[in-house]
Amino acid sequence: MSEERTRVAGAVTSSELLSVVAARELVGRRTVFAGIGLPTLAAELAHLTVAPEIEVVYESGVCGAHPSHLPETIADAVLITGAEAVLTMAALFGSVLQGGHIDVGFLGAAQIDRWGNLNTSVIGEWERPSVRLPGSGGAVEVMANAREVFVVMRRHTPRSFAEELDFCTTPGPDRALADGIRPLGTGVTRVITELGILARDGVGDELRLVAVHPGVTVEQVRAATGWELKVADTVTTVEPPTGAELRLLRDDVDPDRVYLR
Amino acid sequence: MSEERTRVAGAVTSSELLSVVAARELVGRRTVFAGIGLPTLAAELAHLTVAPEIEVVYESGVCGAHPSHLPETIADAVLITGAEAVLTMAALFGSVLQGGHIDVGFLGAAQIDRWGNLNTSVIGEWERPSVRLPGSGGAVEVMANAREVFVVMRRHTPRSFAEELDFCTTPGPDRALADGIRPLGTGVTRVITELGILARDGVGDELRLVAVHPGVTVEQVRAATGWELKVADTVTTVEPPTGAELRLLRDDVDPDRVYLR
Amino acid sequence: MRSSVDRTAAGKVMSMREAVASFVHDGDTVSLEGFTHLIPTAAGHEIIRQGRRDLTVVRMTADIVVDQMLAAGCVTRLVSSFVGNSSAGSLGELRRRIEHADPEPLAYEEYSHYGMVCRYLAGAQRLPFYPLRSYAGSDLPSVNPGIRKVTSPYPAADGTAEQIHVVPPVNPDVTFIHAQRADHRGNTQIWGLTGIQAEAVYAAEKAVVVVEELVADEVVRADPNRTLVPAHAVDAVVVCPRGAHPSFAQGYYDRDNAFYRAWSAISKDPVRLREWLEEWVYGTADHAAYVAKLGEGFWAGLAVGEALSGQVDYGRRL
Amino acid sequence: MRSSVDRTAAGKVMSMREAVASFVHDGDTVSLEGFTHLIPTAAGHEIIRQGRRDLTVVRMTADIVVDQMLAAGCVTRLVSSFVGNSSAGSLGELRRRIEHADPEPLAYEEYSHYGMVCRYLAGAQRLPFYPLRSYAGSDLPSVNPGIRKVTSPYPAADGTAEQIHVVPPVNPDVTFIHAQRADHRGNTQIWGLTGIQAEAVYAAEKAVVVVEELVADEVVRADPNRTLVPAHAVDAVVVCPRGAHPSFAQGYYDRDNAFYRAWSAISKDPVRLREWLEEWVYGTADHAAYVAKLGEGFWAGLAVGEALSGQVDYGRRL
Repeated sequence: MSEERTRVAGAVTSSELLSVVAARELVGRRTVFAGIGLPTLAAELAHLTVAPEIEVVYESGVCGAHPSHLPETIADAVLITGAEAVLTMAALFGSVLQGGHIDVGFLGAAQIDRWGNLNTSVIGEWERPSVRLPGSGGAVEVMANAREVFVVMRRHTPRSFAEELDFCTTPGPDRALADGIRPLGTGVTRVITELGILARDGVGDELRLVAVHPGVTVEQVRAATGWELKVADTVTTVEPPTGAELRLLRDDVDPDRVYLR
Repeated sequence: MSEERTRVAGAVTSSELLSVVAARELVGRRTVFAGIGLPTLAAELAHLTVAPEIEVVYESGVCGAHPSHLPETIADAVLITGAEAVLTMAALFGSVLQGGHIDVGFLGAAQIDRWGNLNTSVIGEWERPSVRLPGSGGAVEVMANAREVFVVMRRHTPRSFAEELDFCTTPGPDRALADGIRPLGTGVTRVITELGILARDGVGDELRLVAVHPGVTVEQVRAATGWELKVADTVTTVEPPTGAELRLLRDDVDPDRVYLR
Repeated sequence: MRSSVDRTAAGKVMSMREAVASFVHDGDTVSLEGFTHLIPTAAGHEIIRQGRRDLTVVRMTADIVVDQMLAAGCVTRLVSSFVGNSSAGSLGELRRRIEHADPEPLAYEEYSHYGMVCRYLAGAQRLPFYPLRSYAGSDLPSVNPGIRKVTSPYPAADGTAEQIHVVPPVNPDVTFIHAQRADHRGNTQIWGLTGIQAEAVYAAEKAVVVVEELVADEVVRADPNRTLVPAHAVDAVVVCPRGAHPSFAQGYYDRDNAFYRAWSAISKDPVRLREWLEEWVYGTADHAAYVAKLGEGFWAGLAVGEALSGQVDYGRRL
Repeated sequence: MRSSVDRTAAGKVMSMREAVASFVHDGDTVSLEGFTHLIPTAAGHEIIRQGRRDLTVVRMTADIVVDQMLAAGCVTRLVSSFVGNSSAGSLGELRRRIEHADPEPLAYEEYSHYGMVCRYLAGAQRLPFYPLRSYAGSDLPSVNPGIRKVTSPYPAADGTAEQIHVVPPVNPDVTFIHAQRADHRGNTQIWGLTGIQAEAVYAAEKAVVVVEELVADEVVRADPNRTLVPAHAVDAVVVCPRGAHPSFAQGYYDRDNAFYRAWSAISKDPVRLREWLEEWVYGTADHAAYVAKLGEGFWAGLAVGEALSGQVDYGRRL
């Protein structure tokens, strides 16, 4: 199915499609907390298109990077040379992120549920897991403190879009409220996948399907989702990447194909 | 009486005497938290005599200063140029002082009581004082966190050595314990005045007179103290500043007579 | 949650007059930070010129500029950990206000230095409180209800419950700091004493950085570790050379110790203090006029020689 | 109260062999910090060579060096907020230990990055706990009893009691960090990413700084703001060029991304992993031998060009 969609969109790869869609969603946003990979591509493309004033803040402490090459990690030396500021982790996590200066945080996950809670710790039981995953990193803090969170999931399967998480590493605001603590941010507002876009407005809302990629049906997305997926009254079809977007992405953002594979 | 003592000690001024006595007490100490004035002179003289490895840490954030001129404030530009490190106030107070890296802190006060509690806030009632004093600065933190505290008081009078403080800005460990909190340091261990030296070993101890300057009697000190002063079994007479100490102080430490007046 | 403001866009560079007019309103809580070094005096003077009233001023070391703002009638509440003219003497107006309610009372919140540091840290980090090992046994909590206690959920080494004092966050409406240089986006570089400036900026709703020099982007980007405050935290950049006088700017000009010594006598006499304000603040259109009135001969006396930092190599990918 | 140690005296400069022999004991809690940048790999390798056992390793991003120490049997407990081979893949030994207790179990304390930052902050500041706005609703507190809650003594905006999570201090027996340069007293200068290194040093009973270069006092003193860790917090200085490989040292050498990618395959096979340790750790007498074995041609591939910081002027009194 993924190959079918690629054919429909022309010679557009999955990475390109997700990057372009994520970039468009950044319209009007200013400070973005991004890991390396697709979020970096999305933020860079947004900078060249819909959000010229965007600033990417990296978990490593870099603000206002002007890299000579596309960075290979969130701490790549090319992010530091020529940057506007480098902060300690205490300042980055304390004053910038928890201080409320991030508009959008990008996160990924092994599993997500209908409320936008995330699992990046284990598949199976935590004490003796079948798969030990990397864990939170800064994801718990991004979710707790960014105004909103975008999740990019390459694979859209019932296992990854789970009725119940094996473990909740990174809770959204609904779980925070149930824990007796008022959340500061909205939690996940967009999930961008190979099949389409899910959206959520805030506390109390479930993720719902708002858009599909060309050639993808609502039923396909329902079948690929592990819970009974809500669907918006009007499901739009994602506009395929334009020639201009693809040219910028391929020629200016990632000419060496570090991520665009 | 002060003049009489000065005559006894030769042409030694009160500033010189206090600096020399304080310097001798720093034998074996390494990190000293010092304000400007007599503590700076004492630490510098100690560096040249009894404590060659001493490091002075300034409240402003300077560690390992190598000033070209004697500094006029704890934040003097000459303390920064050529220093080994300059820290933020959060690091200085949090990691260095509260973190437990200071052996001796120097403090002054308008009033001190028999337990080494200090008042630097007001004379009279706090709400409408007869004299508003500068307040704590970092004194509360120095007392709470330095291993021990030396107090230098130029004037030794019943008003300044008070039966009861008008206000306790900076509590010693006895008051901390009474407040239900275990203190980290010993509190005041030395009070150096124009009349002699009072000492105190730790929690539960009162200050007691251990030494007098030449020509000063125990009775004079008792009369100048606002509480019934305890006296050590053996009260020694302070050795007057030696010619070598005075030469170092006058020629090397403060040749421009910034503090030695 | 604080409001989302456009802090990355251009257009931040403005005059002190514009910055004060835009960001300081009657009744606001205004932080002015700089510990002996880089005191934002020129900002305080412009607040006086524009006649702001009913301000709460937050400043660790309340010194000459606070005494001047008090005398000008701008301030009804002060939050501080040291109220004195450095080691040079007293603040006359402050003492009259507190000791005699003359000409009017001054509400005063008294902390220690680290208490203030922790209030800024809590404010910057959006924490409900910040713990510190101060105040056990002090009379300060009895006159300052902001200082409270929390019981640690971890037992102490001896198994007992451990208590610790805490202070609440401070979130000024606006913070002013002075710095050596910034770029037009607000990336601010400071060397020498850096004090509590970064936290005071992050704690505030709005932040104004007053600089000796506006520099090209390349200057800042050559040394990103020197940036104490990134652009995203800054709302306005004001170019105001010598704006920290009588304090100093490391590498730019030295401290005017004579003025510190003189202030005790000036401020002791309310008439003389008001004459000083007439001549030096109300009587100058802006800080450039104040600087000019002092004269080049005066500034030559505060000039400093050169002591260069040396360079480090950030490296570039080949 | 921590012991009073002679941290200002001379005699701190020593070999890595001496530093590990002096400061790492079986059963110790050892922190190795450096966030992608300046990872103290050479220190980890010497701990392996000296056969330390039963260590608790504290490291925010447990990556290749931790996987190697696990494989060498040095570690029984890990405290971390990320266990992965950067973005390049998995840590084979770590997964075997956790997923299959193969060859033995590994006790694991799982935090998030800021949880670890706050543990170091509490440790450095001698606080019983540090509050943070994380973990509300997370399953982490259910598997990590170190993560607890405190009720703020200040009411929330709506008047209700406000709860916040806290983490306990971490106070390693020894912390190792890698840095670009230090003087012989231990004043340590780092540029580029500075991570959590200063707090990890202040939190520890003993601290070892591993440097690319030992520099003259004058170099450090020309730029005191560049000093991230002052001498009073440092117990030993080890000169060990290229000691951060396969991570990088800003301005000195670039990251060995090929090795990161290779590690996933090496570590997936326990035999191959142990062969790698035989050849590259046990088979090299020290890090200089490891560097020589890699060869100058290899290092030329990680060389970086020059990008100088520019200088600032600290000024001197005339």
